[in-house]
Amino acid sequence: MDSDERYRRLFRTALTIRLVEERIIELYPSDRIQSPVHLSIGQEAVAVGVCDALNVDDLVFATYRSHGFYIAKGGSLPKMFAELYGRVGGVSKGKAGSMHLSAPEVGLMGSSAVVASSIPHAVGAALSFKRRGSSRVAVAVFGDGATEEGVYHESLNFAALMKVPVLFLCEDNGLAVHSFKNARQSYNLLEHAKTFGIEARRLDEGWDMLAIRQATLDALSVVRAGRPFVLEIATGRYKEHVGVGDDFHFGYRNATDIDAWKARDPLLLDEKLVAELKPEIDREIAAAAEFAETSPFPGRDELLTDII
Amino acid sequence: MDSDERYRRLFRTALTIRLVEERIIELYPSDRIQSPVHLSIGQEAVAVGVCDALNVDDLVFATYRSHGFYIAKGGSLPKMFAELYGRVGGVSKGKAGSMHLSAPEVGLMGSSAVVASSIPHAVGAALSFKRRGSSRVAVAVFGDGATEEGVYHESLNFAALMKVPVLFLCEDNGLAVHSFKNARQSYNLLEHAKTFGIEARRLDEGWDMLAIRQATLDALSVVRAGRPFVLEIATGRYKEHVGVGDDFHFGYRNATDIDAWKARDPLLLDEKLVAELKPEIDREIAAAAEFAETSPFPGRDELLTDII
Amino acid sequence: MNVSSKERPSTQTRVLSYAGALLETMDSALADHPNVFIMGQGVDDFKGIFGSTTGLAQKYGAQRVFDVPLMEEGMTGVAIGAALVGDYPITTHIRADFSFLAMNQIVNLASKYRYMFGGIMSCPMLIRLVVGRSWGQGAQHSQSPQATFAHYPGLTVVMPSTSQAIVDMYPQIIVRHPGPVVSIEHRLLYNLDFSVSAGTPAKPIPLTSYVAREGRDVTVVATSVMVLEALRAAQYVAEKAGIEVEVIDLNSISHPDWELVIGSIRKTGRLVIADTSWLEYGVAGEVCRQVMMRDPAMLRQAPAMLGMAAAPCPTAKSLEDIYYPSQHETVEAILTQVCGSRHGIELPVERSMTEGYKRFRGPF
Amino acid sequence: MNVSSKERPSTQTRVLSYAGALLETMDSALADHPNVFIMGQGVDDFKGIFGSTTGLAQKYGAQRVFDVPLMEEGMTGVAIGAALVGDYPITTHIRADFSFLAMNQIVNLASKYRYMFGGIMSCPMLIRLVVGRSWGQGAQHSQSPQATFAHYPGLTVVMPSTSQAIVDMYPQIIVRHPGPVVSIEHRLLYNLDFSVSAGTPAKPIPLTSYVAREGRDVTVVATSVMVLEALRAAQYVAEKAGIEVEVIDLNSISHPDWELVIGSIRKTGRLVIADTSWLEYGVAGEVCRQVMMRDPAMLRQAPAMLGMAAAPCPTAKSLEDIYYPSQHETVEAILTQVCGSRHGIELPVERSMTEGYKRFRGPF
Ligand SMILES: Cc1ncc(C[n+]2csc(CCOP(=O)(O)OP(=O)(O)O)c2C)c(N)n1
Ligand SMILES: Cc1ncc(C[n+]2csc(CCOP(=O)(O)OP(=O)(O)O)c2C)c(N)n1
Ligand SMILES: [Mg+2]
Ligand SMILES: [Mg+2]
Repeated sequence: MDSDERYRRLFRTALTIRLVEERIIELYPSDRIQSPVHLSIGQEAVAVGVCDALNVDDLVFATYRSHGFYIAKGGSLPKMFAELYGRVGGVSKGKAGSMHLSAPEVGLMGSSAVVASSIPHAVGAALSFKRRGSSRVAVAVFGDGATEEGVYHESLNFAALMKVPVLFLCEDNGLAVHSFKNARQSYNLLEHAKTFGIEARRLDEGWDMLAIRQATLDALSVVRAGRPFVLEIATGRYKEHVGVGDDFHFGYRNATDIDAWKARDPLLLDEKLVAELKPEIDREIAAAAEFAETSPFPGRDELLTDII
Repeated sequence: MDSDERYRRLFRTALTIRLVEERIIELYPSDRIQSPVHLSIGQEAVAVGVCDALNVDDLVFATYRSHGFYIAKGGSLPKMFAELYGRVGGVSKGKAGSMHLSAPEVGLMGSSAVVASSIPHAVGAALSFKRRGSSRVAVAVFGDGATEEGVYHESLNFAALMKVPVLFLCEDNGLAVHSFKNARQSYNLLEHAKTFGIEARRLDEGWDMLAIRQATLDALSVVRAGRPFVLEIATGRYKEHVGVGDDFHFGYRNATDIDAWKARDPLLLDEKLVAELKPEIDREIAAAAEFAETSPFPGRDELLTDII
Repeated sequence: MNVSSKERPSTQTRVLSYAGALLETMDSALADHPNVFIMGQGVDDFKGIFGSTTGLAQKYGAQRVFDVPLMEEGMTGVAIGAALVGDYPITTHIRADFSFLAMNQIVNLASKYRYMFGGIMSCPMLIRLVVGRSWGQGAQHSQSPQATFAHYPGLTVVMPSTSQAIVDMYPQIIVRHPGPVVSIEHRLLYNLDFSVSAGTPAKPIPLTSYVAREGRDVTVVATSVMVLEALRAAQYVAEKAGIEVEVIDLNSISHPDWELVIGSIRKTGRLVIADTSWLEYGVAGEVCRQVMMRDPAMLRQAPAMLGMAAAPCPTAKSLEDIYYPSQHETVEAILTQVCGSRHGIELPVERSMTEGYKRFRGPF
Repeated sequence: MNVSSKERPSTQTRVLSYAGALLETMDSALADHPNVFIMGQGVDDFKGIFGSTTGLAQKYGAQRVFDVPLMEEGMTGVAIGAALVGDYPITTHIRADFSFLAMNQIVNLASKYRYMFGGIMSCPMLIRLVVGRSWGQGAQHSQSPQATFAHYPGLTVVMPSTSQAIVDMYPQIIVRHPGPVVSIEHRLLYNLDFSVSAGTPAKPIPLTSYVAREGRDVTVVATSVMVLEALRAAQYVAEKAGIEVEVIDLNSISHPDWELVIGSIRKTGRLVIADTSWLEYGVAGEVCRQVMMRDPAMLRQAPAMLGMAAAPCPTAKSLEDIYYPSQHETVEAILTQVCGSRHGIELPVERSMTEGYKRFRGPF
């Protein structure tokens, strides 16, 4: 494939994520979306690069910060907006909301709002794939903070022991809410993973979708051969941890921390391509929001269904 | 101090542990001890060497397999037997039994029967010591299996971050119940600990009390300076996981695995010293058992005390 | 010990221990459903979770039945992930107390998966917990967390009290039940022999409550091993005093058949609740709530309740014996309900319930 | 929203938000007791657990108030270890749901430490859990596990419902209470202003239940934010129908003053139970059990019960609004108890309870 075309494809997906989230920011004061949102603005390239390297039937298990993965894995925009709006037309009839997006038909499994809790799910799915002799892989997506939880340790050990096809993907934005990584971690993630016999790699260029895609493909060649892999990608969270605002004025971090990221951000730099692609994406988003707007609210008949 | 005298002291303690547990084996069929016992026969040198290197006010947090640590730390034999017999005169009035021995007056804190669960307790005590500027240290004693639990990871990370004076002491008997370590662990414990910036050392000579004592002293010099340390000591569990029998006939392991340990075991080799020390120790044990025998059973008045 | 159970419609019976029933159902689950696998600490060793999985690793291979490291939270998460892609995992905890290490995965994830995602995904799986009791299990090996798990919607919580319950219920659960099931098995039951119907029973024990013994004088609602205690007591008072006790095995803690329970209470007007855990915020409370919601006047008098004393479990046998309700107390509770506290009927002398279980040699 | 609380003997009052009360008590605990420290994710950041710890790290230093990695089980274990050597740790979980990750340390260790070791050691500590509600918290940020923790002996479980409760109870707990305490704080309360006595109240709120409003017609036993809902409803029915509701704040879930509760029910003969969690195996059951143990005939009719719907919490607002009991339903329950279902009295229209809390600007 033409590498230029590939770049456009990735760029278009990343821009979609960015524009969707910017639309969310605009909409938020209207109270159409009445649930916490954890924006991935600044981190889009990770979801885009990784998902482009995956097959549709490869599974991604993600977190409350998963608008990016939802879109990059191919989830439907109207269903996403309807879900955020708390409508019956949403992926999960509004029961999930932003924190629990999923799109199993394209391989995005349930996102969890308990940090690190979906990491072993990816390992379990990979275990099944292995037993069935399938070539599918599972990807555990998590933040840098998640690796502090004990279950990360248990998951690495088990995955390495059982040699299951799982990719551990760490989105390292250096923050857990407002805490910096050095205040939370005494270990280096790669060295740590390697002591489990797990190959590991860090990519500092978390803005570079093509590099992320290639790093993922490289990692997947190991994973499909039945060996887990830890891929850590540095990235930058532009917005506050939860909510639609900036948070530099709170003084716990500097805007300059993020300026370095913005200076490399293709969605900011490549204005021409943005201008070219934006109108169509905007129309898609408008249609999605329109769908959400007209989808009914779930009613009492939905309250007690799908429990067991 | 005369190194010969030191050897005698350590040997005597180790022999006490051995003889106490052999007495437990003899007593067991009489149903005087009605609770699970996890014997440390074969592992005595670890408790003895480690505790000899500690001060009385250094704290040890141990496990269900802690007869050895109880005795090595200086716990009273009569109170121990009474505890095993479920009598009021026991350390904990019989409420604890073998799995929850403690002797806080000499620094053995409560032993837990949930694997790995007392590891963070040692870290917490060490944290307090640090804040108070005390020179005391805390020791977390655990088996090789315990390191698989997530809380081990959390404890290492926190201890390293906070630089607390804790010694992580792994008694590596290569087994968790009937599972061999290679079926459970993909990591090397030392390499793993080092990725947290924690110094770590393994001692293969788990029969050698003096070497263990020295290794502990070396480790403690790091720990008292405010840096956690992982000390892994190889050892051999002669008996079944729980209970008083042998378990070679079940076929899951070979007697020859343990023969190598027995061939180095000073308590088996140094028959002369055993013969010399045994009579007195036997008298102490007989007195302890006698005390237990005459101590009353806790009655209804004890059922609902000390709850909150 | 010799207790009579509900008469079974099928004429042919055979003798099967609780552990044997578990082994049979585990075996046939593996044989019948290629997507079933069993994982847990020690499931593949020679002890095989007290005989309930012995030999299955050899028979079905290490891909179907395997040991895991110490990783309760991780293992449960792994099970959820496997279930989400169509496997049916069975996990084990040799003591229910260790399931607290997996509480997050069980309560925050498994129980909510289906609802949280609007029904588009689910994670059916079986989580087997063994409750310890006797021989100095102490505070950390004796807990029975049915009320804890049953509080959370999305979980199905059962407590099979006999081999028949295992043989009947587990096939209904495994692969067939849409959601996660927590089954709380009692260690004291494992070595007991029960008579079970030889073929498929006409009325298999359902995933809800059932009448374990019919009676007209007093209703005993019991769980797990307390069902057996209730049956023993029922037999005793029938022989000694001609009192006919109706014993209801609550059986499903999350989804009891409350109409059955209430129907019985309305009939007898007297109630004893016998549970394996603490009374406070436990099964007894929920039974009382169900009665009160319908009609507080249904009962002629305050019910009796039997459970663990309101303390952690002590290790010393002298304390353990009074920590759990004995036959003595169970019979006393029944007699007091029916005849008042001055009933004057001789009580059994058995000091410790576990003695009964040790002496028991079955079959019956 | 404007609800009247129990009259305080002290004449002087001041206005204090719930978060403010927490901050005050955390501050004075640190000031008064050098062995107190606070740890939890984000306790030292600018948001400071919704304002309850803000500035304390600066004031007392990083050795006394500090952030921790994501490690709920580990953190709780660390707290136990520190408590065992004489420190008094306060830990926080910004959502109660995350405490399930520490369930093993809380239930298997902290709650049992004193008893298991025969009273020779103990680990007094305060574990603060915040219950989430509204604005799409969803299934994993909305649970209220009081019944779960209160089932286990050795734990003290409280649910302070007002600033006064915080100001009165926390000093009784911190350092002074012998064992571990789980305090379940409700997020909806944090931003509310309450009037609290300016000095030391003559009768501080005890570590057990108390009467939040006196009345003669019906007893409402409530927990946490449902106490406020009950008080609002009480005011409404007093104004609309002259009905006098007695509201009892259960306050301590593990150690309620059952005599107080029962005394009130005997007086009114009518009962509404309003809890923040599920009814099944929850607080409502335990209240019913306490009533039944004493005298099932105490109630003239079946009580009403208000709690979360029997499902995980849905995110969509339209569902969340009907998932929790509204003022409408609370008032309806009270009126039906007192006047029967055909009471004919106009109900409040408020569709979502959280609207009331948003509109609320206090003080009162
Ligand atoms: C088990 C658990 N503890 C705490 C929280 C509260 N919390 C939500 S997000 C978060 C930070 C996680 O950081 P990281 O894993 O790096 O992900 P990021 O938000 O940076 O994408 C925390 C502490 C939670 N949701 N779950
Ligand atoms: C959390 C937990 N899981 C499982 C068990 C059951 N169990 C008791 S001891 C043990 C093996 C522990 O092995 P290791 O840590 O190496 O200690 P060892 O017994 O060899 O001294 C297991 C799995 C337990 N007690 N606690
Ligand atoms: Mg992060
Ligand atoms: Mg071991």
